[in-house]
Amino acid sequence: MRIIEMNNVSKTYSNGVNALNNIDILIEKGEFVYVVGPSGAGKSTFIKMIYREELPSSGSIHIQGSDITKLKSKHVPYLRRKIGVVFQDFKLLPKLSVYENIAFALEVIEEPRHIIRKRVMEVLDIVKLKSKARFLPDELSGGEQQRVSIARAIVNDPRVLIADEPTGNLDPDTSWEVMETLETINRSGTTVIMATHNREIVNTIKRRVIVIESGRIVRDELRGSYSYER
Amino acid sequence: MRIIEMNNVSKTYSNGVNALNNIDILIEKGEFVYVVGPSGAGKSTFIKMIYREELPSSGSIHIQGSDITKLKSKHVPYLRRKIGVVFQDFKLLPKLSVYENIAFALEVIEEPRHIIRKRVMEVLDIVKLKSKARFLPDELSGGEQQRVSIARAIVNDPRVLIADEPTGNLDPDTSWEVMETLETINRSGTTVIMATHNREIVNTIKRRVIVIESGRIVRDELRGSYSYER
Amino acid sequence: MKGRTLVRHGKEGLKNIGRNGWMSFASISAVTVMLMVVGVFLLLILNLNHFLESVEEDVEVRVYIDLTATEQEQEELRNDLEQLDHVESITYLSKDEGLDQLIDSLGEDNREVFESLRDENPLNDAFILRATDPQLTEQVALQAEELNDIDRVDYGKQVVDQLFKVTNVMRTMGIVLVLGLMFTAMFLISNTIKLTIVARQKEIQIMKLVGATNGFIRWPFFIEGILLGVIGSIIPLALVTGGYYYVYNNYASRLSLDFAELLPASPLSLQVSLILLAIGVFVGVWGSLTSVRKFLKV
Amino acid sequence: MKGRTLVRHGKEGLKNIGRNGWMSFASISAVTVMLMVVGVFLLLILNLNHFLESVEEDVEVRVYIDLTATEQEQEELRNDLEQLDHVESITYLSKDEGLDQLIDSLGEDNREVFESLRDENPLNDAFILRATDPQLTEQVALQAEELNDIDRVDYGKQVVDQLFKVTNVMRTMGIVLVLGLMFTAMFLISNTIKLTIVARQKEIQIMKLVGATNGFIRWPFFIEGILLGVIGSIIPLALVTGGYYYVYNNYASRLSLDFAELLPASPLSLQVSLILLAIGVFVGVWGSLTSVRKFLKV
Ligand SMILES: Nc1ncnc2c1ncn2[C@@H]1O[C@H](COP(=O)(O)OP(=O)(O)OP(=O)(O)O)[C@@H](O)[C@H]1O
Ligand SMILES: Nc1ncnc2c1ncn2[C@@H]1O[C@H](COP(=O)(O)OP(=O)(O)OP(=O)(O)O)[C@@H](O)[C@H]1O
Ligand SMILES: [Mg+2]
Ligand SMILES: [Mg+2]
Repeated sequence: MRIIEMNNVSKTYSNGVNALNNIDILIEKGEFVYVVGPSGAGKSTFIKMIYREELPSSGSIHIQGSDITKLKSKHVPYLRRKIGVVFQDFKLLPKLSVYENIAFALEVIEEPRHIIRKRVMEVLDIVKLKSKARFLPDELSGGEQQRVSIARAIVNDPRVLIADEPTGNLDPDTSWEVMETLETINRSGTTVIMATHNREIVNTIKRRVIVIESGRIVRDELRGSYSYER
Repeated sequence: MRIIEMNNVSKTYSNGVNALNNIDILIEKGEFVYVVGPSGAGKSTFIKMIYREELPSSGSIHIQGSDITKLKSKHVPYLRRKIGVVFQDFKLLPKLSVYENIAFALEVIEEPRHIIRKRVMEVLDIVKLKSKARFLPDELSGGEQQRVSIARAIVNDPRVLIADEPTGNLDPDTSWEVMETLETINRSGTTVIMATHNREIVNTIKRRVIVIESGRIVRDELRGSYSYER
Repeated sequence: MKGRTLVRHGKEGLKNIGRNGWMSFASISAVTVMLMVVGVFLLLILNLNHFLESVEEDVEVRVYIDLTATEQEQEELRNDLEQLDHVESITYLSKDEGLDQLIDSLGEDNREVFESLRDENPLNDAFILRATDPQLTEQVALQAEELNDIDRVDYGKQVVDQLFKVTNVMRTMGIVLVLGLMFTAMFLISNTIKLTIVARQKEIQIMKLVGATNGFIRWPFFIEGILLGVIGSIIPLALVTGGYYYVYNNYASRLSLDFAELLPASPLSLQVSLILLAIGVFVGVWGSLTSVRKFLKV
Repeated sequence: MKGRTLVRHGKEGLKNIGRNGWMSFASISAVTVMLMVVGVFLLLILNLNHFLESVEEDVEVRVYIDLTATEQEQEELRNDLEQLDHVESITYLSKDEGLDQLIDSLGEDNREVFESLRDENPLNDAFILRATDPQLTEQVALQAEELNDIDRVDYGKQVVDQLFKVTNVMRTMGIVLVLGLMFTAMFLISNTIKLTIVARQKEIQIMKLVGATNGFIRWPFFIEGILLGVIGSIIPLALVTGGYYYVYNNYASRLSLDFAELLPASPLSLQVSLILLAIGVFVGVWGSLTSVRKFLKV
């Protein structure tokens, strides 16, 4: 079953930058996909299309069969709840504690308090930040903030998990732990899409690799490796 | 000649977190030093001590022989002008263009306009962002923002260059280019201190490696490699 | 929306005031200061109006009765006057009482000069009419002139016209000023609140990216707006009530002139307080909701 | 600081107004609205004061001359009166003129009643004194009473006391209100400006981390503060000047009563404009510099 389908998607930002050109892609339910490419290639833009942070300038994007470019704006939140996102710049709420930041994703779907509590503590355990639950984001190191962002993305068991360079601020050991988490989630049926610069990871855990360069998909291999020509 | 000397430096943040414990370190002029360690170990805190973003809770820090923990606050800007910093979270001024962000570091030292123009264009060339000089930070990809931060750090030929995970958001090729830039600067006599998680780089360009774990220096090798036990 | 979510919004709205410490303080103090100004001016203008009314109340029409009129004719005249439109009351003033009043109005020093007139009083007996609305005095006078057995009708046309010109200008100015101040207050309070919310633009956008609906985001802001308004109203309310009671009790007699006094504190401060509270809450909610809306389009 | 850096600060201050678009607009509109309110009230209060003064000017002391006094003695009395402290002017009022005035003051309708008095005028000739300051009237009267060849001295003690009580209360209230409004305006404007600067807290901290001195950061804010004040003053200045000229030219005659008129527009609007501009610029600079200071400690 196709969970994500992009047809002829292009994106030109309001300042005239052409970030994506004629992207066609199919992603099946349960896949694990790396998105790689040089800095500024369009990886984040590609990813932002999926949860509709940005709308494409042309083309259509289907998630689970329905075209999200035509989605009424009041239905957008319900789309986003099905998709967990680890943002490249974390996007933590600065005045909420680590706990509250993660709980927020469960509050919006109106889970009862005791379930929120249980789930948040579970994911805090996974990212090894239980001891910092009451801290504000500003009181965390870069890598810790990144892990909070990961925790928030996975806390409500999304159908699709999108991670934009989720290991950029993590040491290798922690990166491997995060990868294990993503694989576990993937094994439970969640589709995972991960933009990354980490050659070691891509070449070790072999999965489908989509290579974007200058806004175009230049390669798409099922068990690919990290490599592209400039 | 010692450019940086820390004696028995400890740092406890106001929330009670003990980020550094009894750090003693000597860094000679012209050295190239990697600072590695797991996420949350205290690398950024260590680095923030040098340009006085944070003051130590105890101990003394000498830069070029003078104790900066005793520096009057009106002299702090002059210390910081001698030190170029690539911040882990970039710290770009959001309402200034790429060009203006980099030029700012030269405006504070009251360089004439034509020199500012020349130097900014030079460093924009080095980080390959000449075409984006007029963009705002928000219109850049994560890696592009990081390169702007690098450009700003090196634009005024600082005596000390501090880089906090300067390749975290960069693809391997761009990372190597950044490393070449740092090496060039280092060869010209600038002391370079770089916190990083990039095992490949540390193990390839062999330099002094300081390993920090839980706020302590657990290893300090002149031509070390990226490795530590948890 | 589930009940627990409503509770969550309430708590969140309350917590946000603390989380945005300095900003909340700025909003609250804007509410406080502006409501204080509005409150003081409301009290002043209402008292001014009361004062003007009591000045106008003094306006009366004197219908001097013809010297030749019999008792019977006087009685008929009185009946005719009662039939006129807009007549509130009729009083009889004999020519001796009239002279007393006239001499009194001349002040101490000229009194003796005119005492001589007592023996040969040149005045007429008169009926004194008051109009239901002082502004209708002229109309009443014109009607009265048509009746029989009348010597002349006098209501001090020039003075009264001048008086009404003045009171009407003052009343209009007062209303314009208070309305102007109210709108200024509303504008500035919501302006301030908007600024604190613009500063939270990024947060609102993050919430949306994490799957919050517009309603979910708006609720705590709604609660916060109410709270800002209510908290900001506390001091103005206390001052308007307490201060006015104080002034009324301590200075009312000193300030009052022969013909005017302060409005009694009891219903007035309550009314003004309610107006202030209403403005505070309305502007708090309105200011926060309108500015949140701008950032919900993510 | 080098010259080019000053130029840079100037440009930067100007650009920052554009860069912070919405926030600058909020600050400027706060300045505009508050200065408008202050301007209107200043004009009102100054005119009120002028009105009160002209009412007070009407207060005079009448020194009635003894019927037995000779021309010579009258001349001496005049000299003595001229020697008194605080006497501004002395006019002679014969008893016939006095009666004319009295009858005039009674209004149309009672006039004929008193015409009979003309033949046997019961009044005395009198000197009319004006005090240099109306509030000194009583003092002048008391001194005059000590002199010879005087029948009595009259300055309408009760009415005058009452009048001064009213005018003094109104004047005090006016001053308190205008000062209160000015401080409110200053508070709210600087409050608003502070909010816009708190939102730029992170930027200020980044500048410091990149090696900017406090002075370097403050200068553009200083310029920006001036500009906010000046730009925000434009509309109030235009309205205070233009609006007052308009009212003065078109309504002055209609509004003016027999005894009071509006202050002439020419020096007044300029003075008020200058006060408004001064407040605008002062608060702009003060608001921005005090709030920048908080964030310079990095
Ligand atoms: N909001 C925006 N407005 C305008 N241009 C943008 C915006 N975001 C990104 N761009 C531009 O679009 C291009 C692609 O950016 P994108 O963030 O997708 O790159 P990326 O592949 O994620 O790079 P990185 O690895 O550095 O994160 C870049 O050239 C960037 O300058
Ligand atoms: N401003 C702060 N206030 C309180 N605690 C802080 C603050 N900054 C960092 N910490 C804490 O200090 C410890 C060290 O943080 P630091 O940022 O130095 O780690 P790091 O080695 O740079 O980690 P990373 O590799 O993830 O960037 C962490 O436990 C963090 O939670
Ligand atoms: Mg990216
Ligand atoms: Mg760090």
